Amino acid sequence: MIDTMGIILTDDIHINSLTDKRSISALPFAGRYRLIDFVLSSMVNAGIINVGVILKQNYSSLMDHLGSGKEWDLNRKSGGLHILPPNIARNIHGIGEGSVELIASARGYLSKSKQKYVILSKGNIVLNIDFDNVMEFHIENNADITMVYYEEDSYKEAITNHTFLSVNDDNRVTDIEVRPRRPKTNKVFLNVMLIDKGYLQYLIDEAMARGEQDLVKDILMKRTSRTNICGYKFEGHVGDIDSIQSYYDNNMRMLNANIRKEIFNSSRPIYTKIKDQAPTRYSSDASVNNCLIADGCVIEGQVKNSIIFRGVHIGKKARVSNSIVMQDSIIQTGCELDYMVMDKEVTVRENGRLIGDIRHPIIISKGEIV
Amino acid sequence: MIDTMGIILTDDIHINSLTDKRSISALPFAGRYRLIDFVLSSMVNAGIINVGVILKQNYSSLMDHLGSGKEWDLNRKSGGLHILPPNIARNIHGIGEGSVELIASARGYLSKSKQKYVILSKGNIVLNIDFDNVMEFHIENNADITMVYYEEDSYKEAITNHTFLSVNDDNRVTDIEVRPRRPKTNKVFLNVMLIDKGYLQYLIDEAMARGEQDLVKDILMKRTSRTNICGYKFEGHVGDIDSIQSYYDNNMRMLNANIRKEIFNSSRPIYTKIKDQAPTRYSSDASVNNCLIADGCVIEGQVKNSIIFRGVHIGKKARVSNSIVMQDSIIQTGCELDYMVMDKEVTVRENGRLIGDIRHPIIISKGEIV
Amino acid sequence: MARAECVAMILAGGQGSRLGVLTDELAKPAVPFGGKYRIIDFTLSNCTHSGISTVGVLTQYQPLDLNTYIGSGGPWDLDRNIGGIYVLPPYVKMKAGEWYKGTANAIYQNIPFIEKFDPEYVLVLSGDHIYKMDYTKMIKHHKKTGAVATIAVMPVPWEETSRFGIMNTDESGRVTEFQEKPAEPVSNQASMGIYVFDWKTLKEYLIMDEKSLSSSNDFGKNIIPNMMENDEGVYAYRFQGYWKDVGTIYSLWEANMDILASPPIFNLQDKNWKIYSRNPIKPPHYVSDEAEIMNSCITEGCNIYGFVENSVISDGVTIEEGAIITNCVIFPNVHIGKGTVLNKTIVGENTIIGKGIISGMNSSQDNPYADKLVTNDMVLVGGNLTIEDKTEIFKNSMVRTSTTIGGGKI
Amino acid sequence: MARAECVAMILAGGQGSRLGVLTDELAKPAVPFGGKYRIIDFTLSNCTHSGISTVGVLTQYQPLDLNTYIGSGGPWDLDRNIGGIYVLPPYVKMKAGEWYKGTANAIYQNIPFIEKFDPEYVLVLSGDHIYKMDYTKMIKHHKKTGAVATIAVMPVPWEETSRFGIMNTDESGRVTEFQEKPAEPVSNQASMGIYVFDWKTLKEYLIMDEKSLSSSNDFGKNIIPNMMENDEGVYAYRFQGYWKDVGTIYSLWEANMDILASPPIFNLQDKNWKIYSRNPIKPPHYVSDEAEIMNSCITEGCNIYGFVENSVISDGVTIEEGAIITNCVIFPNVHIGKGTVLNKTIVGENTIIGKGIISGMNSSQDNPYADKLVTNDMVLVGGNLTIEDKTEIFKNSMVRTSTTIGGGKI
Repeated sequence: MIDTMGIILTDDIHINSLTDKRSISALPFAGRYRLIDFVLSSMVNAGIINVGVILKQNYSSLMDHLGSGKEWDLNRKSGGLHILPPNIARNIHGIGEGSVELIASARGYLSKSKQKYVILSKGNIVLNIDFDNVMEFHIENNADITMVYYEEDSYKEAITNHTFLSVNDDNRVTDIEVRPRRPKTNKVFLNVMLIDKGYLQYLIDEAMARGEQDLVKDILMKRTSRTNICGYKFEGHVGDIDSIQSYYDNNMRMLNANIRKEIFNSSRPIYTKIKDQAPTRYSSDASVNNCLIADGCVIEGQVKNSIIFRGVHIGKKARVSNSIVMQDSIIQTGCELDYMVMDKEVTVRENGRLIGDIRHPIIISKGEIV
Repeated sequence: MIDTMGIILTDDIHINSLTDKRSISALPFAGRYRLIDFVLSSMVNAGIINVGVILKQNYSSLMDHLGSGKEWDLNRKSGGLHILPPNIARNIHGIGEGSVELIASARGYLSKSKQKYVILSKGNIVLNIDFDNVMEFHIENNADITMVYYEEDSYKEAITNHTFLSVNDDNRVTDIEVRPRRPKTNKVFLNVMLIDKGYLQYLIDEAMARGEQDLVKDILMKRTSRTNICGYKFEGHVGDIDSIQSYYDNNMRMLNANIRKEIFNSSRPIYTKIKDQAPTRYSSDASVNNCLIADGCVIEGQVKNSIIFRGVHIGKKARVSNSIVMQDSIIQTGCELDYMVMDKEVTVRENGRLIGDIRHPIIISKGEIV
Repeated sequence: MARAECVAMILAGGQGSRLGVLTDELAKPAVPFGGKYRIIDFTLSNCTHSGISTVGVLTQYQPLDLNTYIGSGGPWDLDRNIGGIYVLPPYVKMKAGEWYKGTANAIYQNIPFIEKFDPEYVLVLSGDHIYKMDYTKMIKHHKKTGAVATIAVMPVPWEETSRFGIMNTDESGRVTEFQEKPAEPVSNQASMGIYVFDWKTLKEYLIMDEKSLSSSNDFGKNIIPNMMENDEGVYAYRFQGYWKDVGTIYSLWEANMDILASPPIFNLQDKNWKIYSRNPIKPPHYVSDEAEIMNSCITEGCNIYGFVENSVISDGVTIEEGAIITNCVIFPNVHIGKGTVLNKTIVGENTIIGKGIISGMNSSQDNPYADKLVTNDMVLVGGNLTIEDKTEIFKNSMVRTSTTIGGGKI
Repeated sequence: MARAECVAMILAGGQGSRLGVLTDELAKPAVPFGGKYRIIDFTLSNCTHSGISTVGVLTQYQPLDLNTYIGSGGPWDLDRNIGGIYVLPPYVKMKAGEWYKGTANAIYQNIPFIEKFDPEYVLVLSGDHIYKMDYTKMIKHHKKTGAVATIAVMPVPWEETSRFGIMNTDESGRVTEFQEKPAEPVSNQASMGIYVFDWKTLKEYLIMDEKSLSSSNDFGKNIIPNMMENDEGVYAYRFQGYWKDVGTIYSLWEANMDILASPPIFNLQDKNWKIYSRNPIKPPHYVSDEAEIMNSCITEGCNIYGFVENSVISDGVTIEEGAIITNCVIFPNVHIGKGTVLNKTIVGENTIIGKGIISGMNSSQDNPYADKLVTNDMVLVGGNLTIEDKTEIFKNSMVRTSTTIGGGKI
């Protein structure tokens, strides 16, 4: 897919203090990743060598994470990883609202790039998708635009933030509903689409000229009849993270061996920033059950049903369960944590006790000393 | 000097349209460089492996130029090149006004860095300085702060933007004058200083607490008696660029073999972004005299006393003299240019004629088609 | 090419035949160590931390894995514009090529490489030692004493002196006597095989040594004794800290165990002296509900369902339910089946160990896989093998081939 | 290690003895070309532009400069995490090492390297050709025809056919006849020494060939004929464009002149197919008031005070006042003194040419430096020499040593 470029729009969704100082795409996930790693690695694994990341606010943690793109093999002479600095300052959600302006701000980069196709995606989805299949589908269906969706029945019950597609037997998208009260279908748009670059440029220029804001509502919705918009059904695991609950639940899903096997598929690895941590040391007193544990930790206490990031220290007689403990946090002797999300570099002093609820995990902000 | 880190403050000086879309530190110079290359290369050649570039506005051309720091061998695992994004938005000149706030915005980076000393510099000086000598001087004189200056008699006549130092026989700075009507001395501060990192942090914290703005006026000037501030005399060539005239003149100075030999000293090379241009081709009709010509050009006409950047095309029968022609500009058949500064990607169509004056070189903005 | 004050030359050429099946198809410096490292990572990381960025790796034995492992040197920050890391094999000059004859000859053949960087000093290192050392301190010592050659030394137990080059020094630290593997040692200060040389002088000695037909072209046997004979300033630099030559299967195992001690005898988690390596691209390790892990090191990509004690588990290893792994060193991507019991066993990369296997638990007089390289009741299982279910492997075995018939004993 | 669809193996091992003094201490692919390139840059840049990012460079003759030149592969975008560029010397296996015996043997010895990447296809290239070629098109052609081997061919003048491997093809492009350097050629379609192979099949033939004691282990002489004999699908791929084997001093000079023609016969300034190289760190070139430059290429770091016509001047060259340089190829960092006249002369790197020298202007029956490798009235002056003032060098000379006495004739 050397003929395809990637554009990742980093979202503005706010999840409590977790996104105070970072974009949601930079949210730490599954012990050693950031959310953007998943879609970025999928692009790289499909042979895409030119990816633009459109940043908005709070971009410094994402810039720091992505660096020169070396870890994704994107430190290229031509193409490679492009971090496109913010030009506008409104809140933008998904690749819908305001996305026109955001993409328009990368117009120069788009026209300089030599690729024929663009994969447009948001940066906060956990998945491992083979874009080669999407491209094959796109060409077979002679599509102008291919929108990627997944099927999810549980959303029908709840009020959701999602966009739903109606797709007919010819794979043609016949209707698009944005945040419907009662969605007609169970086909949830993944906020991933494949489009001819020239056509995208044309659509964006048109929309800008008319003051239209929203790629989905203003552009795609109006064109379902005139344009061959197709829907590609993605059958793999999807973790769409837009709330503290979905963040917590999706982390915990990584304890499932089958999901892990699919997401961390060794033929399409998920790349992330290298930290050169030593292996994790377990002391004689350690007791660990059903956990995902990254490198560089020292485990001296009891850990259960938890996700432990790089460089965490769990002290003696500490009991950590159902929790997410991010990088370089220190849980000292005798502490007890249950249903907690500890951001980076948190310290819980001796015998500290922090208990959240399964329906309401509690977040401790980065660097706090409890 | 592995124990020293560099901080480059990019200036806000405005030079006509040349700095409309780029920081002055990103100004193209001498055929293939940007101004920041000189101080950055001097740092690298002294063995400094941790450099922070504090950006303000118009940072995208500088970010693009510096990239991952590879060309300066600064793509390091620890240290390396750090681009510190803008946090404040006022106009800042030299390392004086507003510099306190600017340095304070990099506080996190400063305290994370492991080095003991800091070299603080602005980014718009053409020079090739051996910082090892400055360090030796600093230690020999047991200085708290070493300010680097050069002697320049011509400034005495004109109203200047410069800071002047009085230095006694013990190399001690006894007085500092900022933009004096009639400077007491001919010692011009280069806006380069060496200081203990911890001391710099202390001074900045103090100044922030008191609402002080200016590193030179508010901090150094007040401390000349209490603190051992020394002045190191730099004897090499200095091109201080803060106006269109000084930009033009300093470019032309590069036609002098002795200055070129000093600045492009092969034991302390000046690094810059690599563009993989082929050698320049001269046609049978070319006639070139007293010019500096970069790679990737095609010369078919007459060029005299000029600086020609990478990828420029000078057409047949064109006559270019006393001019600066930046990257990828095209001067078509039969054109005449005299005392002109052509920004990047300018096209002058057939038989175009543009004549400036030696006291007033005319600028044509980037991308214009004349 | 710009100047480098000091060029490091790492001797990585040896076959390391005492490591048996581990080095059949692999240069010794590329042998895995400590869960996510290769032996050479320690020397390379020392170079990085010491600010030495021009490094030659001298190799001629099975360099392929080492070559692809080192690659552009990025993991060790050695992908530099000026200097950087170079793998240096023997090569053909005008008409003929010759293999490296000895340590000194390997450097001799690469004089043109070193000259490119016009260094003041050359640091000669070995690619198969486990240690953390700041070479800048040693170079500083070299400058201070005005030595022509400085040799790093450390005390070893008197009973082991016969395995080392032993040095006697005067008060100033100057070497007065040098014994290669002495029967009657004059001191217990042993050479660590780490040398700083003035390049100019070393070059002369290398050229001289090359002309002598009787020389074995070795630093310890020829170059240093020749320098001593000519009364050149040869000084000792005393090193304090952990250092281990992992030349035998038992010492490789021992060094792995040293990182497990509490507090560790050799600490890998020192943030000021990280050991760099080519990191595997794998997710965090998973520890199941049934698993028990005690006093062990586990790294990325592992799935642990069994019992692990006192062991070093490398990346990508799966240990199934009911397996009992004690005092083991498991190399990357090994799969260990249900109910298997391994003790004091080193398992090579990618090997599949079936179910119900017993290894390193019992002895047998009649052990066809006994190997004199495997001592101290250990077991060594080679890489890329498949060990069938219910095999028993006795103490002091080296398994070089797959066992395809179940239930057998080896 | 992840899979690569196609691995490129560049044969860069040859000594290139027909280039005389230029390759005494330098592998041929590292010889300078076109002002700021080395010969291998063209093949490497072709790989980059063709999206082939796993490249092995097979080398055994004086690889040092080539090795340091290639470094981490950054200039060609080949410093990749997955794949990248590897310099592959011969090495020692279990007990013994052996040098590369022929082109096929060089690939044979590196079967384990290629297997690491598990490729579908292997592209065999030569490191000493000047051309721009999109290998993806050739691979596409290979897939389309279902060939086992595809050989790139181009028409050569009939009188030169005896220097090449000549191919006859049927209508489908399948090779029906293959003649190595034929006296009576059946066609003028010559092999360019560029092959795409199905890796699986090639591996079988390599192993077979290795067993044959009479084989010279060469692609053109053994592997391809063996495949033809067994009726494997061997197809030709017709290449159109510039291609030159710079195997002789005269052809090296010719190829340099080809970039000067107007319009260039071989265009280096094509923005869609940049030739990448390790760029010198030097300022733009300076052209003085007195200088005259016509129909020439000049690059960074040069200082031109004299007259230059129809010449390729590499980086860092100084040409003093009054010097007259015509039809020359000057390698990097050469200094040419006042009033010196050079014509049809190639000057090697770092050589200092004094004042008032005359080279390539006159002939002499009694020319002690005449050399049969230097033809067509050319002169070749080696690198790192000093040519004293007022020396005269006659046509067809090769100068291998410095002249230290002024005014002499060589």
